[in-house]
Amino acid sequence: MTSADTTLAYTATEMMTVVSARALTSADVCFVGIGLPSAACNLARLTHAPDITLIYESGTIATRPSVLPLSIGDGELCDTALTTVSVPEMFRYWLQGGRITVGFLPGAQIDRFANLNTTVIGPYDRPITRLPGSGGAPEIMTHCGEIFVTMPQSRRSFVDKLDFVTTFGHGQGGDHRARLGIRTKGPTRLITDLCVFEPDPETKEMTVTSIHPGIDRDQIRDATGWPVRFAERVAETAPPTDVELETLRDLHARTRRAHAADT
Amino acid sequence: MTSADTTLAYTATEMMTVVSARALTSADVCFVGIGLPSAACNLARLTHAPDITLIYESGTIATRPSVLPLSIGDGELCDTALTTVSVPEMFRYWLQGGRITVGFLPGAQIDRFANLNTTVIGPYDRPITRLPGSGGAPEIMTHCGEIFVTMPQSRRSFVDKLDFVTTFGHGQGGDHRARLGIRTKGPTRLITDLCVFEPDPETKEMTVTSIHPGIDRDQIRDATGWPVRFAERVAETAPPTDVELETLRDLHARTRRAHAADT
Amino acid sequence: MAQFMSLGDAVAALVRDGDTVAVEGFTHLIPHAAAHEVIRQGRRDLTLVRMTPDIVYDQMIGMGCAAKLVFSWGGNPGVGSLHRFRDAVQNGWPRPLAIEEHAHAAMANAYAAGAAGLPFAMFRGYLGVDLPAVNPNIRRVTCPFTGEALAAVPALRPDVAIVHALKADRAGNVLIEGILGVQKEVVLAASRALVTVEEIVDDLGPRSPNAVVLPGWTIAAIALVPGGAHPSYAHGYYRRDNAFYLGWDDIARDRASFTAWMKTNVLEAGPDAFAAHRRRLAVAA
Amino acid sequence: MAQFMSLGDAVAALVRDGDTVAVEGFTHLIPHAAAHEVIRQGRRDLTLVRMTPDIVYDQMIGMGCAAKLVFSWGGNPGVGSLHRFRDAVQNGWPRPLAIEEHAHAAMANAYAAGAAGLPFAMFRGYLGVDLPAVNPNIRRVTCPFTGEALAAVPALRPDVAIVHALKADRAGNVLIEGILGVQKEVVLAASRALVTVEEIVDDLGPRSPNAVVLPGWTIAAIALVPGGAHPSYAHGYYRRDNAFYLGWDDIARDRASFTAWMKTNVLEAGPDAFAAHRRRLAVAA
Repeated sequence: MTSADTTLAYTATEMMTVVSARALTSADVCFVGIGLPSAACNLARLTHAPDITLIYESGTIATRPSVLPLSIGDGELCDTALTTVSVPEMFRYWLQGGRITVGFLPGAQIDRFANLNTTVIGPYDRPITRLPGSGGAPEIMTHCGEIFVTMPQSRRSFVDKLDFVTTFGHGQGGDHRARLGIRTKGPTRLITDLCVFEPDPETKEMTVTSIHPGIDRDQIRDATGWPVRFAERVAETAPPTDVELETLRDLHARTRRAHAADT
Repeated sequence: MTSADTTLAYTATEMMTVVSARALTSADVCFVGIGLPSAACNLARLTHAPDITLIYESGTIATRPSVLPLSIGDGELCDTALTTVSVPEMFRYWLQGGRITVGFLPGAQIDRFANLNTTVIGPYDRPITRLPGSGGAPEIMTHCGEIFVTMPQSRRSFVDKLDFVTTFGHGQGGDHRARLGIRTKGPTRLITDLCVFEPDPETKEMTVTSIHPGIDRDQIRDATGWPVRFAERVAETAPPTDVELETLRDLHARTRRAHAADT
Repeated sequence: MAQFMSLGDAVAALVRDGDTVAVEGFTHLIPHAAAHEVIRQGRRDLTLVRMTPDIVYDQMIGMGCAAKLVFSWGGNPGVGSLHRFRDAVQNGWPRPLAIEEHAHAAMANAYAAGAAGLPFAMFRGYLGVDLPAVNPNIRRVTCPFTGEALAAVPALRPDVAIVHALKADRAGNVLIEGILGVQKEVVLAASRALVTVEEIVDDLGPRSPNAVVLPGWTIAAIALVPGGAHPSYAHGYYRRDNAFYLGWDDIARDRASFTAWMKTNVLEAGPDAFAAHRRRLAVAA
Repeated sequence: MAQFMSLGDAVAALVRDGDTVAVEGFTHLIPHAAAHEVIRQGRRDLTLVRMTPDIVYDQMIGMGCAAKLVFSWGGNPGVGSLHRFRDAVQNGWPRPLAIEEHAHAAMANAYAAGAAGLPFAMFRGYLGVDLPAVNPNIRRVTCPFTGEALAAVPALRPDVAIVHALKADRAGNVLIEGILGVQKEVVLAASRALVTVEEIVDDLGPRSPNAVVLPGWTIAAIALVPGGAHPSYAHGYYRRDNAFYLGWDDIARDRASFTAWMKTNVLEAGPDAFAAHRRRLAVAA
């Protein structure tokens, strides 16, 4: 992409969404979460990855929504799916069966090895903030071929130590996944509003490999609760192209219109 | 039933079928086997038990075939079913789930406790006659509320000791089922071409409780490979009524016509 | 065999104080009308089971029906937190809420095990995470062939399952289409099942030979409640009321506004109120 | 992603000597044409897996393709014995046949475990019977909550699954309706799946949202073989040829008549021969 492809201003969330979308290909079978992952996956489908297979945990397989769902099981997902299976079947034959190439996960807290907490802030028995809990995340992280984590970056959420390990990323790093008998790659990218992290090949610590345009290293350090490591060669993330932005904005506009019409 | 209801001559197989049918009610959910059980279940449905639910192990639930299937999975069964589920679901949710009130089973060999052999005559590793094997029988016997066994009687098949226990009926008798943790009744009737056996309440040995018209005790003894026990009060089986016979013969005639038309 | 009843009679007949009750529906077909009836009838000390306690359980918990919650994801889908659920867990309001917490894979497998009459469910999961340390119902079982340790959880066998479905025929056979969730499993796993439906028809009509149909003899009671899934939805009938989910965040954030809303819309209302949702949305569709 | 191929190319590409091959179809949708192609290509030393080895495996066993059979019921449904299967087991003709024998519940659960990526299947069964004494792949696993001992068998993960289905769209998505058997499970459990279909269409068309569809990326190869299930049947296309099953008893009883029949109808024929069955029966329907 050249700078000539990018003439429009964009938000940090749009940057995150576009970077997430670019990581996907038509060959992927993707386990899609609600929110940014759903926007990213459908953006990929509407741009460079028209044949990508999107699966939502509600059981909808190869769905092609024209608007983004608010929930993981909006009717739109079923209406445009190749088929819809039960939730037990989704978790058994499709997720645990190893048929998903990539999953997206968010977290309320993340640590340097991309372990995630979505359970509780404070002690489990006397929580300061009770969060939603595990959902599908622990097994999505185990069974998908690889995982992209998407989270806006802040010291509150990028922490030195999780209050609770809801979802095992690279654990204590190194070969920890393999030692637990997990055969998938785990988190291969952490896409934030500032940069992209990838696991160090040896230690598996999440390491900055690409920085979004206009962001400097101190901003990243300030937003991270551990001493950030940068890769030897750090790229500058290509900004969203006009085509990417317009497609994404059209998708959001269609979604807003459709949801307004429902009320 | 009075003798006035019966004016037609009938065969031993018709007698077995009619007796089997009479044991069923509209409240039953019945796991149906091919052959005589299928004829009996559909005869019941077409006479005194119109609301009986018939399930075939091919996955067809609440089926109402107008002709008898040759196989456990003829299209007729699916075409007339309320719904058809997969075979794993049939064995898990419906059979093991305890939703079947009565199952029919045959055997190549049976012993006095209604254990069945459908695996092999002779040693397992060097069979004289290799039989079809287990099929669904072991778990049908365990999971259905009760079991009716239907077999024509002969010394070759009613044996003192099975060559192989394919299917556990009352085991060694007494509380053997309960000791294995089985909570269902097991074989409650053994319907032959000569008589009806029921398990002794204590010993669970299959005991003659009703003898078909025109059959005497010696005929039963001669056709049984163990010393037959007779209940204190032995009834005479009511012969097939004309309505039963005509309904059964119509069913078989329809079946023959349909199968002939298929070729 | 399924009995056709009014919703009030069905809840009175099937749901008792202290029962383990699973109100299910994975985004689709959530039986809000039936849950409201349970609230109106003042049931107490329930163990509520549900993969995704969302608005329906926020309401039941906030109204004090529940002593315990068994769940795997508690939030307002696509919106944020469940304020009543949080208030119960963090502050014990209106009463303390015990929790037994799982992941989705565990709950889905546990319902399937319940439907299959098994004592436990087995799957590959819970690796490297903290939940087994706080939930004694997460154990391990070893594969007798490979030696691999797999996750084990007890089967879910609720006293009562409550679900919404599309339609029932006169014999009480119930059709479900679209997003299936664990609707079939929870009905088969439960001792008693209550199904609310959009309509009752003479015949389920032309359908796939493999349509998801629950036979009448697997169901205890069926109640006709058109619109009864609102603000969830019923495939082919009306759509999800996403605006309601967004609006719930404000209603439930505050104890007083929650209580006032429940008084007007649940305690002083009845199942017929749901019919309006059906009509409104059917017209818009 | 599914490749569309001729049946000959598909079998040549997917089935190798020594493979574990599951040719499935529970009465319905038995892929006879594909099995004939395996016979014609002279595959040897196969471990054949199938719940109900009926005519299709009588033919493969009688032609010497199989070194081992994994099964739960071996007979000609509604007719009687499989003479070629018997001859192999009792007399080692045309070659000795090792057997691994199960009950249906075990096989059905083992395919489901394979599809689910599990190392073993667990169910309540095999109580009080002799099969565990002769099959070391039947073991026990203990419920970590109740202490109950349940049956365990290894998951089935065949190298190749071969099934017949109704139709495929141009993207290779495959529709199955009617009696489903273990068709979905065996495809998902196998390393490579070969599917023969009655027709290839632009679009699968109007269908239930919950129709049983195998996505193209779960399938290795699709071959168009109209009538390819004969003498089994294809829901909505043609009916089961019950007369053929009855007639097979005489053909297979004798080694010479079997061999002659196979020469004429399999070795010297091709997949196109199956189209006649489709036409003949479609007219009669």
